[in-house]
Amino acid sequence: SSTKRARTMATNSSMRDAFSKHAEYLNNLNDKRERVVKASRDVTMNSKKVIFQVHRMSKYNKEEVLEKAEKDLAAVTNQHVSRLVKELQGTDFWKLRRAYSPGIQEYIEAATFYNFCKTGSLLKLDEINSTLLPLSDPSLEPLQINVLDYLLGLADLTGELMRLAIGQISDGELEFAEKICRFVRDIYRDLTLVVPIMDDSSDMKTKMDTMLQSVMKIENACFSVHVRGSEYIPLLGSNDPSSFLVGLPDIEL
Amino acid sequence: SSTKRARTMATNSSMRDAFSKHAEYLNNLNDKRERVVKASRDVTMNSKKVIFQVHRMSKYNKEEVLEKAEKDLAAVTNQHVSRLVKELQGTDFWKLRRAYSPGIQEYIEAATFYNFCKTGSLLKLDEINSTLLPLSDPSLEPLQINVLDYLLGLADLTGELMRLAIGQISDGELEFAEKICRFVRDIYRDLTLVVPIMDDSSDMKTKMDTMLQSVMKIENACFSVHVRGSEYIPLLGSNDPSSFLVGLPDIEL
Amino acid sequence: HSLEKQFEDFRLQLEESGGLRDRIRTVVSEIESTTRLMHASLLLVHQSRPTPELLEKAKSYVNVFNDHYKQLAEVLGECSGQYYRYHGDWRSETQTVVSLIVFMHWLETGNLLMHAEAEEKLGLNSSEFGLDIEDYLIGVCFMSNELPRYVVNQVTAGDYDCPRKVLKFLTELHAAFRMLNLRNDFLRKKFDGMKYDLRRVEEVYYDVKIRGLAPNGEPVEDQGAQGPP
Amino acid sequence: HSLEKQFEDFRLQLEESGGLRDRIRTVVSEIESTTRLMHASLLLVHQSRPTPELLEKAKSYVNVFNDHYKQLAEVLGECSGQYYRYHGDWRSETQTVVSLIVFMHWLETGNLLMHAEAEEKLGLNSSEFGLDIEDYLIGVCFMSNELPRYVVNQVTAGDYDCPRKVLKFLTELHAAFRMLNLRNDFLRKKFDGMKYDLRRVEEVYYDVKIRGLAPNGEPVEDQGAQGPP
Amino acid sequence: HSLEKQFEDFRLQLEESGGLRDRIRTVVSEIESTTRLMHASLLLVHQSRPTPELLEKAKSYVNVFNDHYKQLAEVLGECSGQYYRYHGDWRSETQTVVSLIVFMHWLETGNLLMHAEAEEKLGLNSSEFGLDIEDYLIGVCFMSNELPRYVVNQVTAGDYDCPRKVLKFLTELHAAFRMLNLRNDFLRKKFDGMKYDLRRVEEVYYDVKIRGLAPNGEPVEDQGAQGPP
Amino acid sequence: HSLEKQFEDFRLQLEESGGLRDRIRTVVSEIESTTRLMHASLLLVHQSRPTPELLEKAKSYVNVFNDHYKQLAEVLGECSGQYYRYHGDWRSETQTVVSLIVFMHWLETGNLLMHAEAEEKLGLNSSEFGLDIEDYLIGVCFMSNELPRYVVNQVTAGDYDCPRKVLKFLTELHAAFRMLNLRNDFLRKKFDGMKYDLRRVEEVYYDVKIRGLAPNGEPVEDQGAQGPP
Amino acid sequence: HSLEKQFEDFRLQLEESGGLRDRIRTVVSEIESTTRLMHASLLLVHQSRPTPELLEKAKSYVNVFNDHYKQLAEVLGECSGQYYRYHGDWRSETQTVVSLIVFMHWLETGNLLMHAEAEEKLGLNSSEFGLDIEDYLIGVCFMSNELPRYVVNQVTAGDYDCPRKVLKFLTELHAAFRMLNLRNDFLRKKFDGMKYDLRRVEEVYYDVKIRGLAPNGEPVEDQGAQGPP
Amino acid sequence: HSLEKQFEDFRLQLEESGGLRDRIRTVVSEIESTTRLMHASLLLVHQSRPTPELLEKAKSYVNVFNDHYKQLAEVLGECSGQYYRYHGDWRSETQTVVSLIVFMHWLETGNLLMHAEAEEKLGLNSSEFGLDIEDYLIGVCFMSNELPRYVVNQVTAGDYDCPRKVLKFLTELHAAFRMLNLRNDFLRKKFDGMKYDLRRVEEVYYDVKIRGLAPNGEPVEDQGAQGPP
Ligand SMILES: [Mn+2]
Ligand SMILES: [Mn+2]
Repeated sequence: SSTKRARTMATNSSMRDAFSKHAEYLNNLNDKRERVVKASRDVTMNSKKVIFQVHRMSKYNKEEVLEKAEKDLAAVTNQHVSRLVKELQGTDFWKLRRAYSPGIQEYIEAATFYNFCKTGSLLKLDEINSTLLPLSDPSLEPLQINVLDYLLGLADLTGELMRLAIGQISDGELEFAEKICRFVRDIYRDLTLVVPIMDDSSDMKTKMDTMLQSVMKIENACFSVHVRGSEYIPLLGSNDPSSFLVGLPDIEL
Repeated sequence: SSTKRARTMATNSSMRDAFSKHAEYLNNLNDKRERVVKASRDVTMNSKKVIFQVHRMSKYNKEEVLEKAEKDLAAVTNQHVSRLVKELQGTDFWKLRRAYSPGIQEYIEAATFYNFCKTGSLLKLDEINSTLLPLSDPSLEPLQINVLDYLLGLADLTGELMRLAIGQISDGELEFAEKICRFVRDIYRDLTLVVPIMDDSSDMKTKMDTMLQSVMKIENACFSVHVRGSEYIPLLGSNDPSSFLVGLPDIEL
Repeated sequence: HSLEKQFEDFRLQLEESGGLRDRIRTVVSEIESTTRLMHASLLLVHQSRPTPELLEKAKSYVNVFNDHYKQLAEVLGECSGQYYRYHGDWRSETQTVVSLIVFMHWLETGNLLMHAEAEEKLGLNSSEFGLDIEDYLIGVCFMSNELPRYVVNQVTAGDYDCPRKVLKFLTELHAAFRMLNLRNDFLRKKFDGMKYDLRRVEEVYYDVKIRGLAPNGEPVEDQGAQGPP
Repeated sequence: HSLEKQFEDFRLQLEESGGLRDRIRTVVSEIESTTRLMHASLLLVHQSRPTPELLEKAKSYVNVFNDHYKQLAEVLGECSGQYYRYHGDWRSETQTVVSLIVFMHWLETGNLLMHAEAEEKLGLNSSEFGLDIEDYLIGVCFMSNELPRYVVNQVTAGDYDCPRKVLKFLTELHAAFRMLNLRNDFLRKKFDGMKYDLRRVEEVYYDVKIRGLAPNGEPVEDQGAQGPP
Repeated sequence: HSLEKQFEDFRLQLEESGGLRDRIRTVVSEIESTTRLMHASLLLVHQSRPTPELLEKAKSYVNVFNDHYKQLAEVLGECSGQYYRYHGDWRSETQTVVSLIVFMHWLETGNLLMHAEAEEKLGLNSSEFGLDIEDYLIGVCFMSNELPRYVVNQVTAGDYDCPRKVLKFLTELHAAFRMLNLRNDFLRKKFDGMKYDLRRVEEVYYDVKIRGLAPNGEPVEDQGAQGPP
Repeated sequence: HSLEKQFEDFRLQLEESGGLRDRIRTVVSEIESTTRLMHASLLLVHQSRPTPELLEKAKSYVNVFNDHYKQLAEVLGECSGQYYRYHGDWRSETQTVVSLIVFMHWLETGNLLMHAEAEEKLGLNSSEFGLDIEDYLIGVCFMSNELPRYVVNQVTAGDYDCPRKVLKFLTELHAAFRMLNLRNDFLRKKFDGMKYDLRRVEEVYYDVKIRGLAPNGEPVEDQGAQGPP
Repeated sequence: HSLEKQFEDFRLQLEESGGLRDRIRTVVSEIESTTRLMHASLLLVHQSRPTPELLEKAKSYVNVFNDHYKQLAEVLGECSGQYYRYHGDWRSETQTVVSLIVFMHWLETGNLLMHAEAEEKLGLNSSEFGLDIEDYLIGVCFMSNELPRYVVNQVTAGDYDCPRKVLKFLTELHAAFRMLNLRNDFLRKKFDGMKYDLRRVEEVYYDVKIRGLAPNGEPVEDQGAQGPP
Repeated sequence: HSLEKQFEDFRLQLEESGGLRDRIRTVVSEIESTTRLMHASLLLVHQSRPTPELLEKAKSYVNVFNDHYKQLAEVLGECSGQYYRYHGDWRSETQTVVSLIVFMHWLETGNLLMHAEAEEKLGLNSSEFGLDIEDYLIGVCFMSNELPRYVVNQVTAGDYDCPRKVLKFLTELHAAFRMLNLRNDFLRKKFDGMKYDLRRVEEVYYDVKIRGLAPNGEPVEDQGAQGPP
């Protein structure tokens, strides 16, 4: 039975060896997850600041405000998103997606928000991903933001655009508000076709409801300006209520 | 009206000055909160590791296991809890309590768990707080863990003690299991008098339910050993079923 | 048992803090009831009662608040450093108080009551028992919510210059708030609401202007300066 | 519109991934159904059917799993690096598969089937399409849950040496698991459950021992070695 | 056994109270169905049907309510002192009834139907089976919620004096409610909602006034004197 | 054994019904995806006036639905009398289909698509595989939810007569629904929501009317006569 | 108007179906109350009352069920093809009925009451108003849940052969259920629960066996042959 | 104004009822804190045998309850017929009180404290301020929830006859409850839970009995006769 005992001890120790490897694997994975969560929190916080910066825009300070926003956004990319890129490089970024997704979504929200105010168009996923390429070690497979996080970020973007539109209308920038309205409406419509086939669409479905609320808030604001402007066309003989309306405060105050 | 205009501009700029101070205040507060959250996460993660280390204890390795646990716990204190102490020193630690409370609770859980296994008694709040004193700048008011977080941590401790008790029974350490049973029962009973007068007892009330479950799990385990042991007293002529039971495996295997 | 002794200590501490809380609650409920009275008297502004009378009445309540907060400070003085432990017990009521005195001050001077001024008015002492800045800011937002209603009722009562003045004030206030970086919290939500107040006031201003009802006062804003035209 | 083009791209990508998922699901449902058959045949162990026969039958299913996982690997091969995107679609079924082959292996050899051995048995290739370690560990826990029932039924059927063997195995396994630092997740919960399995087996061993029913085999554990006696 | 005897007693008592509850429910469901009919006929007011006709029709339902409440009183009469035991079973429906008869009365007279008048109208007897004050107040709040819609539709139909009249009524009502020190309950919540009704009516009055559509009737408020005229 | 035989029978029957369910699900998922496309094309109505093109496009989907429902009817035809057994599997999607074709029909004709017309449009045959009345009614409620947004956007686009027309339609529809004595279920909840749609459209109509923007068309309601004109 | 006419039709149909539902509910509540009585009398089996007496009493209720189901069949007979429309209104109660008669039959004969036998016992007619298979199976699962308690109490009362008999029955039943490919629904969940019943009975059998209390009856399983003897 | 007068009346009445409620709350919070102390002292029963000391201590609290309820009765005495209006303010605490005194009585005598006895013990007077039957019954259910834990700990402490006694008590209690036709409410839910207590005690009794540890006392049930001995 001494051979038997030897075998037992061997089994025992091989089991222990295997489990000590498993323990190391789990420890490393958790440590990495923790680092990713922290980087993601930093990305979130600083992206939010960029969004607030863009909201400071008015027709008088548009350029300087956006210039600062651009710098801040670049800082987020270089200081914080780069940490995510480094952690997730070469490994499977789907595995830790839950740990960094909130940060990336907020980053998408900030980048597309800034870009819309700057160029009036949607910043594409490819464009964002190409800005991440220089952050990667060229020998490894680069981190690329996935469609799902991009779409989730886009859904939040519409909330910020709604806030912007309300502010722009008070600011007399009716045309810009209408542009936002069209843009958000298009995004909403395009998303209705894409959302049902997303990997896990439950989050996105509640976001769609919020988005429809945002769309309607903008539409109601545009309606209200339009109706108000229309009231005096007969009196004043103009045919373009909006130009009349926007022009008014500048002239009379 | 030029004086009037001047006044307007003045008002305007004094408002801006005030709000730029408010902005700075809010930015600093948020940055500090973020640092505290991160430190708290580290405290949580490493305290959990200490708890797992203590669970590795068996009657053959008790001392070495606890020695390592003690070292690990000291590392949590010096490397991570110290960061909390530094951030919160001299300021109102009630304001950011929500940001660090989860970490502190887990730390309490780990420290009291280790201490119970080492000494068989409850590590008091004063004792924990006195270990934090050296971490503070002596000129400032030191961070002291409050009763609420201590009690919340204690509630979680009973869950770990339950796991320990089940394991100890398999390990033949019936007396230790019974000791745990008495200890947890006492804590539960003492808490029933204290919990209803806690600041915000809603969390604690659900923890009390879980705790009662833990107490009953231990009691059921002790019951089961006792009944099993009693069955053969008549046959074997012993009067102390527990000693008989505990002794058995050592003798016969 | 040492275990029992420790819990006995805890029980005493918690009972003490419970007692403190009861005393706070008593003061707070008095604050709340003064708030209701002051609110009721300020509400008459919507029914176009003459402002000086109203303000006279309203001011009398400010002294009452002074007393209440002195009591609160005394209670809290017994447990230094625990301001924020009990903060939740008075913050909502204090926000309402702030909104009322800021509104009153604006009716009187046309200016925003600053944080330090608000503290002074309520007899608060920043170093011991001050006014939390977020509470102040939320109170200011609450006050902004009252302005559209005020403007509408003033115009109905024939004061056609009111929209211009409110629009000017609100525009500046909104610009100042935009300097803040907020979290997704209650203050953020309230600040978002301010945009709608601004828009509503702008609409009323427009209604008045387009009908040539507005008197020729100073314009809302100098050309070029930040803010709405 | 470029906007539309971009969304059209997304739609295509998502549809492709949806198609992939459908194919995965088809394979997984076959895995599940093989699992049920293998489970049914292994369950007979509780009714004391002769083990060799049982194992013979059970082994035949292992080859079927091999085919299934080959198909799964092929499907996933089309989208490299996305293993964990679709992981949720097969993980629960794979954990059951692991529990079955680990149980089978234990019945055969009395040893734990290691992670690498499990991969080999299922025809998985660690570098391309491997067996996630947490899935493996959870599968092992599931297998441990079956042991108390096994022991009880074996003793009922007259095999009095079984509790000793199982207790030895489970004691070692539990000691090995204790080396891991777990999060508060599913694996942790399953591992907590293993303590109860261990205790139940210990009880049965005690029942048998105390009645002098246990044959004089080798003892559960050498003196001094870590783990319970 | 005394245990059995006691539970036999309980059984009888529970059955009795269950039976009572069933009978209450039957009456309440009839009240609810009359409510629906009366509501439908009052709703036509939003489509600018001639009021006298509408009121005629609506009044016919009041007699039906009378019968229903007589039945309810009879049922409750059997168990004196237990009004509040079963109160929850009819309170919500009764609040709706109150809102309807208060609205009807207001359409007819321009005045608030008083609590005692409401009791009389429903054939309730304060000393035996009366109308709970909070139910009355909640019903009044419900009625207030209908007024903004009513005003909007009346103006659309060309009645430009309506906003002034409603505003006067609602301002007084709101002021009266403010005198109450409400607990933090459902009534309080409903009353808090009333301020939105008031605001909306003020807005409509503003719309009419600024466009010079309002006839030169008496103003909303008498000079100087507080309270409704 | 008879036990085995019975369970063998059960297995066959459960598999048959499972197969049926799978086939239903396949069709339903196609219905759902057609629904999505049709919805997206109808959403364009908010971007501009309802053009014939838009309706043209939308109509093309109706034929697709026809095919889908024909397939569904075939599947169900195999197990007569079990319509309601599987009803839950397609009802929610069918409600959406109804809301879309009812909306389309209203855009085209200004009238409500009747139940029989809806069945015809979808190629359903009342006697074999019909359209459940509650599903039809819920679909109509869903459609009503779209109208306030539609009206707002039409007015913004310059169609000032739209609110009157929609209000007329919605008033009639609401009155018709009120005739039904609904249970306390989903339909009831949906119908209760319709009154908010009505209110919102009334508000929009008010906004247009008070500014003199509404053209002098026929009024919402004929004098005297109840019900829609 | 056709709109009105259509909704008038709907009203009639909804009322008809509402009336039907009320009548079903009345019958179902009687079934429920008979169920309670039968359950109470069968429960005495746990207190070791002599079985024949118990069964006598229990059987008397079966006739009552017969009457109830006859009534139900009559109500449903009026609307052929709608069995499953109202199925939800009686299914839960029917499952309980099944569990009781299956338990009763098992006490009497030691065999499982077959589906056809259950229908016969309840006076149901498969072609018109039958017993849904899933309801039957769920009822059987409910019955299985009672067995561990029964075994425990029988052993306490000194019947040491009971565990063997129950284990044999339950093993066969469980094996039969395993043949079914269940969907992920309520039945599946109930069946999953059956394995805990089986486990508990195995444990009790073990307790009896290891103590040498079990009489030398036939073993649970015949050598070699699969399935129950 | 009559409006003002009416609301002034309301204010007074609401304040009166608010004051009453405050006084009730004060007493109830004292009841609650006595409850806590009594509960903590009864918890010691799990630590050792029920000693006279323990009961002595517990009994001292009963007198305290007497005082509390006397106060409550006095407060309520001021508004006769409104017992049920404020019932919700003390019922939950009273249920706990009942559970404690019922448990204490059972420890002392082994019998159920009857409803009338409970009223007497608490100094309640059925005709004026009694103990609501449902509150009594819920309290009894709460007490039943304590028994499984008690039995387990008593056996651990060596009292092997305890399970038999508790099982006898609980069986009778459960049978008595079954006679009641409970509505689908909280009491019903609590009673449904009692069967798990019963089951657990049966299991403990089984554990003791099968090991021959139970002393040869009278069996749980008399032969033949139904109901408790
Ligand atoms: Mn955002
Ligand atoms: Mn823990």
